[in-house]
Amino acid sequence: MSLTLSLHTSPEVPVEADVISPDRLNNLNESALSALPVFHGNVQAKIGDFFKVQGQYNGEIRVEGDLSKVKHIGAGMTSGRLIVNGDVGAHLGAGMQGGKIIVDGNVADWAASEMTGGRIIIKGNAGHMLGSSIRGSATGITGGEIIVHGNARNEAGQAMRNGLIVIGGNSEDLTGVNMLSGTIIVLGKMGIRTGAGMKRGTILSMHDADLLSTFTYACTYHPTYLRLYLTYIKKLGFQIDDAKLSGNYERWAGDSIELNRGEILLYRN
Amino acid sequence: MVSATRIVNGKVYDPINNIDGVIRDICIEDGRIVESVPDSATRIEAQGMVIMPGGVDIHCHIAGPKVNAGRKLMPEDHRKDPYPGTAVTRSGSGGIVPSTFTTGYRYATMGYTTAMEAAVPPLSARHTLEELHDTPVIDKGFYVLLANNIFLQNLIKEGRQEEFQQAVAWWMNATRAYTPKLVNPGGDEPWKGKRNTNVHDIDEKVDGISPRQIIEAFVIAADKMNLPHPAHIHCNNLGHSGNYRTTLETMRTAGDKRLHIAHIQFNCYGGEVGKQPASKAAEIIEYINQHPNITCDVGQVMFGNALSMTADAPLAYMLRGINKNKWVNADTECESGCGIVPFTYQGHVYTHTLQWAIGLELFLLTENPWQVILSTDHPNGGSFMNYPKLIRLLMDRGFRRQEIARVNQKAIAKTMISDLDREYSLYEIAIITRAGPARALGLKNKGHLGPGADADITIHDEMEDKEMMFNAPRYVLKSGVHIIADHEFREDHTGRLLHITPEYDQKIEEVIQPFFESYYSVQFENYPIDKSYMHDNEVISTGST
Amino acid sequence: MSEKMILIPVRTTEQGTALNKGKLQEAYMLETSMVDVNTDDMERLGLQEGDKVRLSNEVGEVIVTCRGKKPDDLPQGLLAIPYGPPTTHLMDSETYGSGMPVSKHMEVVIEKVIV
Amino acid sequence: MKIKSTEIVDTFAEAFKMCGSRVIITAETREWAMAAAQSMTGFATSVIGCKCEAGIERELPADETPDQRHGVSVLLFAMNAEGVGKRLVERIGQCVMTCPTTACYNGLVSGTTVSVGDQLRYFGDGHQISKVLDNRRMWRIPVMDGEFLVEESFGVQEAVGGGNLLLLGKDQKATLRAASAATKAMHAVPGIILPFPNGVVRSGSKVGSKYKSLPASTNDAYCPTLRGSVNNSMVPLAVNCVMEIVIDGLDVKAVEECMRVGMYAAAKPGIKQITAGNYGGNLGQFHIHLHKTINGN
Amino acid sequence: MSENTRTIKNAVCTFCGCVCDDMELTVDLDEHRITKAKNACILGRSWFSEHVIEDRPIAAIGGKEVSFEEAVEESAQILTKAKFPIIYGLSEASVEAQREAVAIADYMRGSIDSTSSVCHGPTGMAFQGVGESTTTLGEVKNRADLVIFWGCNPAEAHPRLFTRYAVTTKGMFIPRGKKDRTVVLVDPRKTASAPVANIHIRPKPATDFEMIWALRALIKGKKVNASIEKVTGVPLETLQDLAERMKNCNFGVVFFGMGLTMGRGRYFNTGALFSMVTDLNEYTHFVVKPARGHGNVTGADQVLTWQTGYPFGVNFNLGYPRFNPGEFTAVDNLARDGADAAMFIASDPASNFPKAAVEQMKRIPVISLDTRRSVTSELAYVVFSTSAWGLNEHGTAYRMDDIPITLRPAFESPYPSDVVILSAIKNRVFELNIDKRSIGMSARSDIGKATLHASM
Repeated sequence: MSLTLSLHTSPEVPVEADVISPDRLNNLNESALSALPVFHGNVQAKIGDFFKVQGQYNGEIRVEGDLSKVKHIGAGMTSGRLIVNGDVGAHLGAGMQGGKIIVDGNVADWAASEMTGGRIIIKGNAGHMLGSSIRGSATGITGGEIIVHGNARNEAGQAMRNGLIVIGGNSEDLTGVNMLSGTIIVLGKMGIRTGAGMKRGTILSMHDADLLSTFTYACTYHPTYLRLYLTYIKKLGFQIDDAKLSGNYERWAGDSIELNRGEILLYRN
Repeated sequence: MVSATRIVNGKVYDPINNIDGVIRDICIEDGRIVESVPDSATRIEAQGMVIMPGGVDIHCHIAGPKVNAGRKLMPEDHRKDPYPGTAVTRSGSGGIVPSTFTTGYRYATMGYTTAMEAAVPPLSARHTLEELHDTPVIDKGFYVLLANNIFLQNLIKEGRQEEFQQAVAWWMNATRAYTPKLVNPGGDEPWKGKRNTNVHDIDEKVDGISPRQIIEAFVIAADKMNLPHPAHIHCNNLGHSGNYRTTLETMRTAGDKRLHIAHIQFNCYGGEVGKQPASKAAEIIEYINQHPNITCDVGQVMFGNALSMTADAPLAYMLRGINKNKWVNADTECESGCGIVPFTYQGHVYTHTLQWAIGLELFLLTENPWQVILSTDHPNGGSFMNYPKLIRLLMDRGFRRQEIARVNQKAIAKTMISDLDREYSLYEIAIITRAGPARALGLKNKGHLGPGADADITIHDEMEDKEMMFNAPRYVLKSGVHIIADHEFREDHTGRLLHITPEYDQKIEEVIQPFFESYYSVQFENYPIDKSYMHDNEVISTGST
Repeated sequence: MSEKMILIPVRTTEQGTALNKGKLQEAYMLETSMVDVNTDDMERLGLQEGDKVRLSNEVGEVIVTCRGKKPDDLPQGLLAIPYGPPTTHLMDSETYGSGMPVSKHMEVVIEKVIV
Repeated sequence: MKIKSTEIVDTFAEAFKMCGSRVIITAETREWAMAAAQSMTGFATSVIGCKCEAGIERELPADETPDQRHGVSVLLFAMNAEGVGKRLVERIGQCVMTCPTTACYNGLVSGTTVSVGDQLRYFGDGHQISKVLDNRRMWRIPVMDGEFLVEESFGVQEAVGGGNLLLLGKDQKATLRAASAATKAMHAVPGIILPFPNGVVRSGSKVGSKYKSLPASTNDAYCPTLRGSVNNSMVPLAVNCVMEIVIDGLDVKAVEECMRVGMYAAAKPGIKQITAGNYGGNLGQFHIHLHKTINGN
Repeated sequence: MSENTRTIKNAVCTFCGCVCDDMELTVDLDEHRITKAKNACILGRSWFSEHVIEDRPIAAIGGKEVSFEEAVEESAQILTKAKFPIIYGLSEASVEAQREAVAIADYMRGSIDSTSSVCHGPTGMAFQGVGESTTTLGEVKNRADLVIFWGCNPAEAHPRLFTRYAVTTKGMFIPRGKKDRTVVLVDPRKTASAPVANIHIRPKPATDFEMIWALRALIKGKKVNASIEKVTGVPLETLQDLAERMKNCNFGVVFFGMGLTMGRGRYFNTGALFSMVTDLNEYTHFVVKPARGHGNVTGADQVLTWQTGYPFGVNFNLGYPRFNPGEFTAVDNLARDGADAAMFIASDPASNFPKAAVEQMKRIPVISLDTRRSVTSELAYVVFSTSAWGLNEHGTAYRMDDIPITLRPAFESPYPSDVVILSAIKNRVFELNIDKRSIGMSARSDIGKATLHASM
C-alpha cells in the first residue's frame, strides 16, 4: 500500500510543507511521519495536525484534500512518485530534480519553478509563473517536463533554459518570456507578448497569436522535429490529429532585441 | 555595564607591541584593555588558543546607496543564504551583499570588529550613517568620495589650494566621514557629460584638469591636515591591461607623502589596453618596498560570486559588456558616479586566475607586511567571508599549491606564484589583518592589545587548518562585551562610528554655498549631517600641522 | 445603452489636495467619483455633463458622475477617474504574482443611470 | 551432413569483430527515404576498400519510425567506433542531409556513442538549433527545403563482420539462382546486412598476394578455372561456379541465424556443396561452424 | 491668525516623492497650523495648510478610548497570537519609524510590505531583473537635454518636478533651462502635463510595452514589424524620430509613473524601459527615474532592503526574511492567503485595496496608526492617533532619487509619533516572542544556514 496523506483539517493560513516529498518521507513509519514539521504561518506544526497518515512509502505518496493553502509540496524532490488529488497551493514541485508529480486538480502560482528534472503532470489548470525562475534570477527551469492539461496563466516558462512545457489549454501573457532555450507547446491560444526577450527556444501554438514587432516572419513549413514532439505528447494523452502532425506552421524568428535565435511556430493548416 | 574580564593562558599575537605568540593574560575593564583587573573579574580560559586584536577591514563596501542597490539587485542570491535571528540577534539575509545585521554579525563571527566602508558620495552620507547604525557589533567609518566633486575640481583648476583644503575639511565635517576617497579621479565628467567616455591617462586633461592634478591636491591637503588616514585612492584605468604604469605614476605623484592605494591588485596589470594582460605585481611591490609612505590593500580576487560595485562607473559598464548581466548605473549630482554588476570569478578563466595569482604575489612578495593589507574589496573581489580561506592560502604552501593546480595553468605560468614558497606566520597575519590596517588608519586604540586599546579581541582555537581556525573564533569580544562565546552569540552590540573633524575656516562656506545653490538639488543648510545621525561615535583626532 | 470601455484611474491635483483635507471629507469623495468621458462618446451614449453613470465589471459596480473631456484630450473609449474608493470597487485582487492588483486599464461597462 | 542433396561441409566461417551502428532514415515518401539509404550504403561492400560496410537492413513502416514517416533502417560497420563515427558523418552528411525531406535518427541504444549530428550541425553555420526530447538531443540544420533533422549521437556496439557462405554449384545459372534465393531469405533476418551487390560476391579473396602492394588477392582455391593450376584447389569435380554471400551483423547470433536460413534456402538442386571461408581459425574472433549452426535449431 | 508665529526655513514637504526641502513655513504656534508655505506647489500648500490637529483619543480599542499602554499591549498580543500577521503601509512615515516596523515583523515572524507593492513595486522587480541606469535629480537639472515623461503626470502628481528639478530649472550645462531641453510626453491622454512637452506621443492605452520594445529594436538598428503602428497607434516614423533623438542627446532621462507599473505587464513594462535606457548607454549617457511618491515610500524600500535584503513584500514566517511579490505582498496576503491580523502604519489600504482584500480586513483584528481618521482607522480594532511625520516630528525621508533629507518639524503635536508607538510595540512583541527565537545559535559561518526550504 502506498503512503497516503489525507487532509483532515484545513489550515487557516498557508502551510509550508516541502516535507511532503518522497525524499523526506521515505523510511518512516506512520507516527514518525505524522510528527514531521511543517510551518503553519509562523507556527511550527506537524504533518499530523493536518493530515491523516496511512500506509508505508513504497515509491509512491498520495496526498488528498483541498490543498490550496498548502505550499511547496514536492519542492526539491529527486525521485519517486507524488500523486495529489485536489487543488494545490503555490510552489508545487519548485526546484524539483527528479521523480514524478501527478496532480488531479488545479495548481497555484510558481509550480515547478526552477525545476531541473523529473516530470510534473497537472490535470487541471496552472497559475502564473509555471516553470519560471524565482525573482531576480535569469534562469528558470533547466530541465524536466511540465505537462498541463488545462490552462496556464502569465509567464509560463519564463527564462526557461531547457526542458519541455506542454499546455493543453490556453496560456496567458508573456508565454516563454526571456526564454533561453527549450520548448513550450500550447495547444490552445496564447495571450500577448509571447516570447518577449527570448534568446533561443521554441514556442508553438496551434492558434494564431499577436506577436511583438520584434519577431520576423520567416516561412510556412512543416518542421520534421515537431513530429517527434507531437508524437511524444500524443503518448502523454493529448489529442493531436494527423493534420497537426503533418501540417504547416508559420515560423517567426525573434526576439530581434536579443539573439534573435528563438522561434514561434503558429499552426496554419 | 560591562564587567571586567581576564583572559588567561592564551598565546598572544600583538605585533604593535612586538608580542609574537607569548602566553600572557589580557585584562579588560570598561571596554578597554588595562594592566590588571580584580580577581572577581570574569575569566576566559584560553589554553591552547590564539589571542589577537579584533580584525580591521580597511576597505570594504558594506553600507550606503550603492551597497543597498547591490543588495536590492540580488534577491536570488539572498534566497540561498538566509540568516535566522536568535534571542540576541536580528535575522537577515546573506549572499554576496548581506543585510546590515548579517554583515555585522558575520564580521564578528570571523573575529573582525572594525570595518571601513570605502566609497560614499557626500550627498548619501546620511544614508550610509543610517545603514551603519543598523550594522551591529563592529566599529565603522566611511570614506567620502571627493575626487570627482566638481566644486573641488574647480578650486584645483583655479590653483586655489588653500581654499581647496578648507573645503575638503568642511566636507569631512559635513558628512562625518573618515577620510577623502578618490575614485578614478577626473573620470566622472567624461562619463556623465561626454557620452560615457573615460579618462585614460593620469595626465590627460578633461575640461582643463588632469587626474594627476586632483591626486596631488588631495595628497597635499591630507598631509597638511595631518589626517589619520591619508587620501585613499582607487586609481585610474583600474582593471585595464597595462594599468600598472598608471599605478606607478599615481604613487610617484605622492612623492614622499602618505597615500593609500585601494585594492591594488586591480591595478597591477601589464600588457596593452584590451589585450595580453600580464602580472606586474613585482614592479608594483618593488616600488612599495622602497616607499614606506605608501600603504595599500590588496583587493584579492576569490573564485566564486562577486558583485562589482564601484564609484568608477565606466569600469562597471566595461564589466557589463563582458557578461551582459544586469547593470546599475547611478549618478550623484556634482559628486560621483556609480556602477554595479554581478560578476563571477572562475578558475578556468585566464584573466580571473591571473587576477587571483597577482593578488597572492603581492602578499608573498612584500618585504613589509605593514604596508600590504588583506582585503577582497568586498564584494568586488569576493565576499569578506573569504578572508579565512585567503589567510590559509597565505599560511599554507601545500594548500596554495593544491589550489594553484585547480585553476587556469596558462595564467599561472605567466606569474611567479608557483615559485613563491613564503608562508605567512600568525604574527604576520595579525599584521595584515589587524595591526597594519589599524596603523594605516591611524587608529591608535585598535589593532593591538596594549593597555588603553579598545577591548576588541578574538580568541581562536589553534588549528592546523587555518581556514577553519579563522572561520570561527571561539570568543569574540567587542569593546569588552562578550559577543560570541563558544561559537554562539551571547550579546548584541551597536558599535561606534569612527570619524574625523578637521578644523576649517568657516568662511569657506561662503565660497561653497553659491555653487551649491546653483547646481545641487538640496538646500545647502540641509546638506551637512546633524547630530541625530551620530549615535555612538568616536572622533579620531587629526592632530595639528 | 451600454458599452465596454477602458477605465484608467488617474491622479489629479484636486484629488491630491482633497486628500490632504481627509479621505472621509466631501471634497475627496466628490473628486474621486467623477469620471472623465470623451464628449463624442457621451453624445453616442446620450450622456450629459453631470449625469450619473454606472460602471461595472466582474468585481463590482459603482455609480459616478460624468465629466466631459474634449476628444483631443481623452481618446474615445477611455474613461478616467481619480484614484479613490470608486476605482477600488472595480479592482480585482488578482496580482499576477506581482503584488500589484489590476489598477489601470480595467475593462468596464458604462451605462447611464436612469433616475 | 546434407540438406536435401547439398552437402554441408564440416567447416566454419571465420568472422571478425567489427563495430556496428543502425541509422534510421525517414522521408516524406518511401522513395525518398530509400534514395537516401541507397546512396548512403553505396560503395560500402568491404571495409578494406571502402573503409566501412553498410547495407539496408529493412524498410520501416511509418508507425515504427520516430517521426511517423516512411523509413529505412541502415546498418553500417567499421573496424572500430571511431571509424563508424567518421563514416556516419561522411555518409549521412553527403547522402542523407543532401536528400530532400529526410531526417536521420539513431536506431541503436548503446552505452557507447559516436557524435554525428554534433559534427554535422556546423553545416548550419551558426543557425543550427538543438532540441532535447526524452533525453535525446537532435540538431535542426536549416537547408533549402526546410530543415534537416539529425540526432546528435549514434549508438555503436561490438558487431560481427565477415560471416560467409560459399555456394559451390554445377553451373553459373544454378548457383546464381541459389544465391538469390538465399539472400532473399537472409535479408529477412533482423540485425544483418549483406554488403555486396545484391548480397552476393563472386570475387572471393584470400589474404595476401604475390604482388607486394596488394593485401588480398583472388581466392584461387575456389576459382573453378584454376582447379588444375593450383595445389590447394577446393573445387570438387562437377562444380563449375562458386559464389559467396558475406554477412555482417550486430551480433554473432544474428549472423548465425542468417547463415542457417541461407543454407536452407541455398540447398537447391545443382548446388553440390555449401562451405565457408576461413583462415585456419587464427585471424577471426568468431568461428561459425556450419554443422553446429544447422543443428543449433 | 495669532501673533505667535515662527518661520522655518529649508523645511521639507513630504507630500510627494519630490521631498522638496526649500519650504519656508510660517507657523501659527497658537493655532497649531501652518499658515504659509512659501515655495510649495499646489499639493504642498494643501499638505501644509490642511494639517490640523484632529481631536481624537490617543488610542482606542474597539471604538473605546484606552491608554497608550493598553493599546500597545493589545497590539502586541494581537500580533503575537496571529499565525500570519502583516504590517503594511510605511510610506508616510520616517525612516526611523520604518526601522521599528521591520523589527516588529522580524520578532513577530510575519509579513511586512509597503505601499510600494501597489505603486512602484513592479519598478523594484524590474530593477532586480535588469538593473537600472539612474541619477539624482540634480544631475537631471544640470545636464538633461532630453527629458521624457512616460506614463506619468507630474503637473498633477509631482508639480515641482518641472520647476525645481527637470524642465524649467537652469543647470550647470543647461544655462537656459527649458530652452536647452527637449521635453517628450508619452501618455494616451492630453493631461495637464501636456503643455510642457515639445513632443506628445499618444499611444493606445496599455501598449507601452510594445512601443518600448519597438524603440529598443530601432535603437539597436533592428527590424521592426510595420504592425507596430496598428498595435500602438503611433506611426513608425514617430518612433524612429524618438529613437534618434534619444541616441543623439547628450544626457537623456526618462521619468515614468504608474501608467507603466500598474498596466498590463507591470514589471515587464518597467523592465522594458530600464532595458531601453541601458541600451541607450551604448550611444550616450541615459538615465531613468521612477516618479515616486507618496512621502517616504522610497525610504521604506531602502530600510527594508538594508535590514532584510529585499525592498518590499518580505515575510519572516520561518525566522528569516523571504521575498516574493505576489505571495508576501499585502494584497495577496489579505485577499488570498488570509492574513489573520494586520497593522497598518500611515496608510489607508481600506480605501485603496481591492474589495476582496478589504473584506478580509473586516474579518480580522486590525491595528491602525494614522494622523487622521481614515477608512482604515474606521474599521480598525486598535487605533492609534499619531503626530504627523515631518510636520510634527524629526526624522528622515528619502526623495524619489534615494537622497535622504532630514525633516524639520513645524510645531508639536499632542499625539505620540509613529516611532514612539512602534518602538513600544516592538519591545513588547520581542518579549512575547522570545521563546520562538533560538538561544545560542551557532555563530560559525559555515553553520546556521537554514535547511528548511533549501529549494526556495
